[in-house]
Amino acid sequence: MLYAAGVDVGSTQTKAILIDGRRAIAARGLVDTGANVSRAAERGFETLCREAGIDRKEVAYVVGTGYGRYKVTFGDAQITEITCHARGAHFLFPTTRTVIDIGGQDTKAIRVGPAGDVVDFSMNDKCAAGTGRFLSAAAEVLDMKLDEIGPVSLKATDPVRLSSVCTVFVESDIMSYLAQDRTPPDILAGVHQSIATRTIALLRRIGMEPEYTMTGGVARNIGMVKSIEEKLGTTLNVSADSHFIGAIGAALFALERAEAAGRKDGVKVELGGWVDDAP
Amino acid sequence: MLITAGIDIGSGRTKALLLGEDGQILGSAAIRTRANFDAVAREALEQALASARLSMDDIAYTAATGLGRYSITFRDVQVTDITCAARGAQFLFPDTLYVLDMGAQSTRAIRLKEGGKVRDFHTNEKCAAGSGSFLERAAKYLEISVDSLGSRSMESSTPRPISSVCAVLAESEIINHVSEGVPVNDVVRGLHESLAERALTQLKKIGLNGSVTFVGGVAVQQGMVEACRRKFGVEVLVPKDPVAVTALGAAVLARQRATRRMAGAGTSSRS
Amino acid sequence: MADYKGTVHEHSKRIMGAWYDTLAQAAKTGAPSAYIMITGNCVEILRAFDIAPIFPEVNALQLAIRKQSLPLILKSEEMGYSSDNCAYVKADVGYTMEGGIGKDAKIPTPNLIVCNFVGCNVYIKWFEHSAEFLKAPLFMIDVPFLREKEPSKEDITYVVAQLKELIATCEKITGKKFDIDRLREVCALSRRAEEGWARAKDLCKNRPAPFDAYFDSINMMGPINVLRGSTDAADFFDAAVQEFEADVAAKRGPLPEEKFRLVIEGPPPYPYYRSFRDLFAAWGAVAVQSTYSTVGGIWEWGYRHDPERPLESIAEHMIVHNLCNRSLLERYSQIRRYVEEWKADALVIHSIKSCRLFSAGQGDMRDYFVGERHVPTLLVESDLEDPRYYAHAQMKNRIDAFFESLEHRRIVSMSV
Amino acid sequence: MGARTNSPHRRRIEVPLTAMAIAHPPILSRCREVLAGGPTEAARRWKGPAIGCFPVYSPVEIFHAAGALPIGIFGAGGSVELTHADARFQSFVCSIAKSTLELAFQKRLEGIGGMVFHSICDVARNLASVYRRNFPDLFIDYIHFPQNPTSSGSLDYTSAELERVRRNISVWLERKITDDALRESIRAYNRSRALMRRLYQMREESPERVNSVEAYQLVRAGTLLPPQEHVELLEAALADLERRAVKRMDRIRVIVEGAFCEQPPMGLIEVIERAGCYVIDDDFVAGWRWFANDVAETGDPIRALAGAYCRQSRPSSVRHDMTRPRHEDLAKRVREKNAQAVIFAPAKFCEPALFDYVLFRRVCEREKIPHLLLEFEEKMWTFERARNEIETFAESLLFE
Ligand SMILES: Nc1ncnc2c1ncn2[C@@H]1O[C@H](COP(=O)(O)OP(=O)(O)O)[C@@H](O)[C@H]1O
Ligand SMILES: Nc1ncnc2c1ncn2[C@@H]1O[C@H](COP(=O)(O)OP(=O)(O)O)[C@@H](O)[C@H]1O
Ligand code: SF4
Ligand code: SF4
Ligand code: SF4
Repeated sequence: MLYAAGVDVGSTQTKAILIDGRRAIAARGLVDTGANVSRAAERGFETLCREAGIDRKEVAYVVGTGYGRYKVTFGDAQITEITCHARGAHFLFPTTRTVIDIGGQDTKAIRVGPAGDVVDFSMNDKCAAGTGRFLSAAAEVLDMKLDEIGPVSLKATDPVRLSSVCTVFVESDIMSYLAQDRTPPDILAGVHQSIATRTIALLRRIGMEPEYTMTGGVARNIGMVKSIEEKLGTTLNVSADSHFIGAIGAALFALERAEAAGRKDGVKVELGGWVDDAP
Repeated sequence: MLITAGIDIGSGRTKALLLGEDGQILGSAAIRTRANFDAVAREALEQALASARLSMDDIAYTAATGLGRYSITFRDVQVTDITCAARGAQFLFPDTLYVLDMGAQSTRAIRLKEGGKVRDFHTNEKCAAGSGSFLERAAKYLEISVDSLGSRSMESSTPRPISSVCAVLAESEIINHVSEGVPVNDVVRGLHESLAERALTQLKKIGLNGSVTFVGGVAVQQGMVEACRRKFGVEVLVPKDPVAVTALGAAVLARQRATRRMAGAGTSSRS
Repeated sequence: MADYKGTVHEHSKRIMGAWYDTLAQAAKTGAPSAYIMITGNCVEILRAFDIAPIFPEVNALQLAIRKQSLPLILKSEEMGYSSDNCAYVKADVGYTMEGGIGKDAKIPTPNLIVCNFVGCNVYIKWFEHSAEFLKAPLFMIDVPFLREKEPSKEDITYVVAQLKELIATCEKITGKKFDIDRLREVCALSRRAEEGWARAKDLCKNRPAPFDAYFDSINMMGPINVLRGSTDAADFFDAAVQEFEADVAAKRGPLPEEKFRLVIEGPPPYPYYRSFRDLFAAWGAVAVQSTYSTVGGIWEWGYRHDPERPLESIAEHMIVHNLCNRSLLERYSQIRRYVEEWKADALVIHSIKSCRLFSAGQGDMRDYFVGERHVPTLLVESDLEDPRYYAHAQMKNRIDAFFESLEHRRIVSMSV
Repeated sequence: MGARTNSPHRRRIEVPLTAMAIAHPPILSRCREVLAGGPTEAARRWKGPAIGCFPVYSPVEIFHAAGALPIGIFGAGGSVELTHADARFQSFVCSIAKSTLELAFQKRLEGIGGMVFHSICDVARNLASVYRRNFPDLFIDYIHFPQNPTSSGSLDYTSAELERVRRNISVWLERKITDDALRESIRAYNRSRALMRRLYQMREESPERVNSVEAYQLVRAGTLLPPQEHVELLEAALADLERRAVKRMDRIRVIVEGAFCEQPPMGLIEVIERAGCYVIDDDFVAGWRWFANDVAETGDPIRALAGAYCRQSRPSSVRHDMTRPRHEDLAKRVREKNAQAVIFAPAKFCEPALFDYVLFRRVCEREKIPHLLLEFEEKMWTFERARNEIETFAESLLFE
């Protein structure tokens, strides 16, 4: 069987996907990126092989993506996560035209063409304000788990308005709301809304075109999904595999490369523009 | 004896300090700031009183400062933390005209007039980059304790600088360094150096020209102090208990008020 | 990685170096010199009086390219300049404060500060400050913004009136009588250089383009904006055109292979000029036109200085024929022509934090080109002077993603 | 004060009611009503055509003479969420430009058929273009005001420019703008400006009588009212204020400088005063206050206006005049008005104001005038930080 893998080394978590020649997902891997980026990539990849019960040599082609893509030292090529998210989203939702990716450190809006190609994109990343990290910080102050804050935020009756979207200041902001006896649901709803507002502004930059697909780790947060949907006035495609979409895109590229090169095992081929020297 | 209290509600910790008539520090305490400012302030004050074996009734005048200063119901006066930090620093080092106050979320450069009044100051803006929480977060990513930061950086001779100014985004850079095998101590020293660099920029904006008193929680870290000494090119003075200097300044101002009140002078237009 | 291989760059360096020598000389001898800005400038008038023109913008960009700008910017910020102020000004002020200007320095203290207010409002502030710091007299030329298709008669009259006042001021400073024939000669030399520059840009319509009309253009902007009106500049462009024509005949371009043709809008990130250029070169992308190369003047559509009507033609240049005094919408149509006539594949907008004149509204520009004209467009942000705003990894990420998408689209369209 | 339920730390400062203790509330409540109604309500009340103008130096007399109501557009005052404008203007562009654009995208400028922009700054100029492309149904004009007012050519030029505006508006509204109508408008605005001068005079002499927020609202209301109505409002308010007896408090007398275009949130103005200052002068030109004295009411009205622009306009950060360096002028004002300090309040990202700060600061240092820099943003709605800084500043001047 022909196997190909995509490893998405994010700032927060490393996602890995193994697909087979029929384009079916054979295994998933999710590890915290942590301090050692290459090791995280390695571990993500190992998880895949273990889960699928294959030897790593059987994987014909590996594409690295995400901010740590150059650390996927065992990979055959690197592709930016923007291209991969578009590809992955198109694979799961072929009629999607807009992808919203909220990850740990940045937010991206991507316009996708009918073939899964990137037509346009926009991202903000100068500051951690309004990213997944912002949500984790909020969860921490409220002493909740990451997967709790979304559902809790849905119970809000009167969302607060945050004075700053700075990930650091949000802590004291939340504290002072608690001091005013505001409830966690109201506070969290305020947190989610402030991110949703920023996300919509980013979307406008590339022009809004349905269908929308949400990808990245924050897509697992139902509060965030609902909050964006509300501001958008329409629904978002969200899959159980949303968090893995970048890795899925990478794996698809890997498979194509492998097929194009007609190889079934891990022999390296040179591919001009895609291969890059690390900075 | 005339005893006054200063309470400083910081974004990280709440500090209380008791000052005696002749300027001796009778007791102090620092506890985590919680949502209920009034209760936290009371608790900190009670701890300070206990350490000095005194009770509430012994206090003649209480000055509150810091972000929750309006919420303290038992205060006699509220003063801003910039004024207090300046006054506290001046009380300890009367000849120093520049103060650097680094707390959890704010970094301030203050220039004094003779007599301890504020002449000019510069605070970091809507962004927490370059403050104590930057270091706290870094310690977390490096999986070391905050307490060890100060000594660790002292052990390094080859700092590895950090370019990101954001406490949050610096994370990936730090992680990168570590994964490249850069020793943790070098990273910590690098952090101190870049923070000192930023602090210097702020000090220059107020016209740094002379020795600096370094106060606030970050001044506890010896490595940070050394980094400042290297960068600033002027004498850097650090009080024994830098964390409590703002509370001390509040207590000093309280003492002035109390003395004046006893002398029969009018009260201020604000409280 | 991407080096222009002909002699143009060397030639440009030589004559620009000679100009800097003149300035250093003037700093020693006290020969008359004046500050003036690049955009739509009236350097012809200064030349007619043999006043050495000093361009603080060029100094600022030189500092940035040599990676010397940051300490100077910080120095200015200590004086109270905001991190949001144009960093060109801050680098220049820092340089002034550090003693870069004055007797026996590289740059003389100017005898006159000519503020040709052409589009950029920062110019006014900049030169008000320079006048204050250098204790030099300030002469203001208020150039009415081109707010309708054509300038009004009164716009021209107003500018000409001010040019005459400038002439009177120059007479006072130099003690020389104004010689209109000398000005006509200067205008004729300007015209020759303009002719050449326009031809060179036109040659970029070829495949491959003989030079990069963004990155390599910088080397020609010195001669056209700073040295315009001199024999050096006129000769330079004659030689350049010859070389480019030979390149075109030999199908030689700046890169081994021209894979993508770009139009680039916005000034370059001078502190990272090299690595920025390499990010494009890695993808075989060549700029065939750029708006930045027209800040001093737009010559490719036929405007020339006219020795027959020297003052009027100078006024027309200042009001109409340069990028900065035209509206954003005029810039859209300029870019549109570039994309169409120069057959570009994509538009790259380099948005500069320092420069609101260029940047404010580039989001709308992007919307126009992507939404209405269906031109693939990439918008990236950094700065032209302040290295703190350039994040290499992020820049690379975006540029790579953009070219990945262009490449992908090519594959898709080929398979259809 | 109950700390738990009403922690002032994050309390939102709305239009401050406590500061409204004026003798005759109806006048100020009318004023507040006008402000709360905003541009659309103003346009609706007027019933005729309305022209929106971006701050500073708009030739409102010409619009008014055409039978149109000039309406000041100062962004959205934090009342809209930016969802479109953020995509057009980058993060480093001031709020007023963005939210003014946002208003149009969200169709919140109903009744306003045209927008007039001027040579304020690079951002304002590009904003005019963005408006023109996105809202082709609006009448848009752009005016270039002279930046070399002392040139021999500037009066002719300015007259021609104002004539051009007159022509364009006349064509757009299909109505003649006669010299008589123009003179009439000049007279009307002269009157409202004279009253505003009186208000400022009063504030300088007895700041306790009219607080900054009141003064600000009275002036700002003029940008939404026909001049006659503004005159009535001001007359009534001045009469009240003159009768008002309030004790003067121990506060410092400050001049606020730098907010000539984007306007500070009301809460900030209030906080300045609460933290221990009396604002005795400012450069908020929110009320068409840009002429220092009356525009000539006789003769060629266009030339009279042009003359006023060249010779009588108040200095601001977006007007260059070699003969009157603004920083020296500030030092003079501080002396003449007996101010103790200057607060610079530029809008965040406002390049003209931020540049001017440098020279202002030099002069203040030289003259030993205490000064404080306070940047603001439209979306700012907690003033804790600002309050902390102003209080420290006041404490450094007041205590002991
Ligand atoms: N189980 C979960 N529930 C809710 N949110 C989650 C969950 N897991 C991760 N997230 C969010 O996703 C973010 C990480 O997203 P990811 O796309 O992996 O980012 P990156 O690619 O930068 O590592 C976290 O910051 C967190 O906010
Ligand atoms: N024991 C310690 N060792 C090292 N650093 C410390 C220690 N205690 C506090 N800090 C530093 O000081 C900061 C808190 O300073 P503090 O002045 O208490 O802040 P605030 O006044 O804002 O509450 C922390 O962010 C941390 O960086
Ligand atoms: S500290 Fe806060 S505001 Fe500053 S860059 Fe980081 S997240 Fe953004
Ligand atoms: S704002 Fe732009 S045009 Fe103006 S001086 Fe700065 S870089 Fe040059
Ligand atoms: S606030 Fe400043 S930058 Fe913004 S439009 Fe007004 S003058 Fe220009």
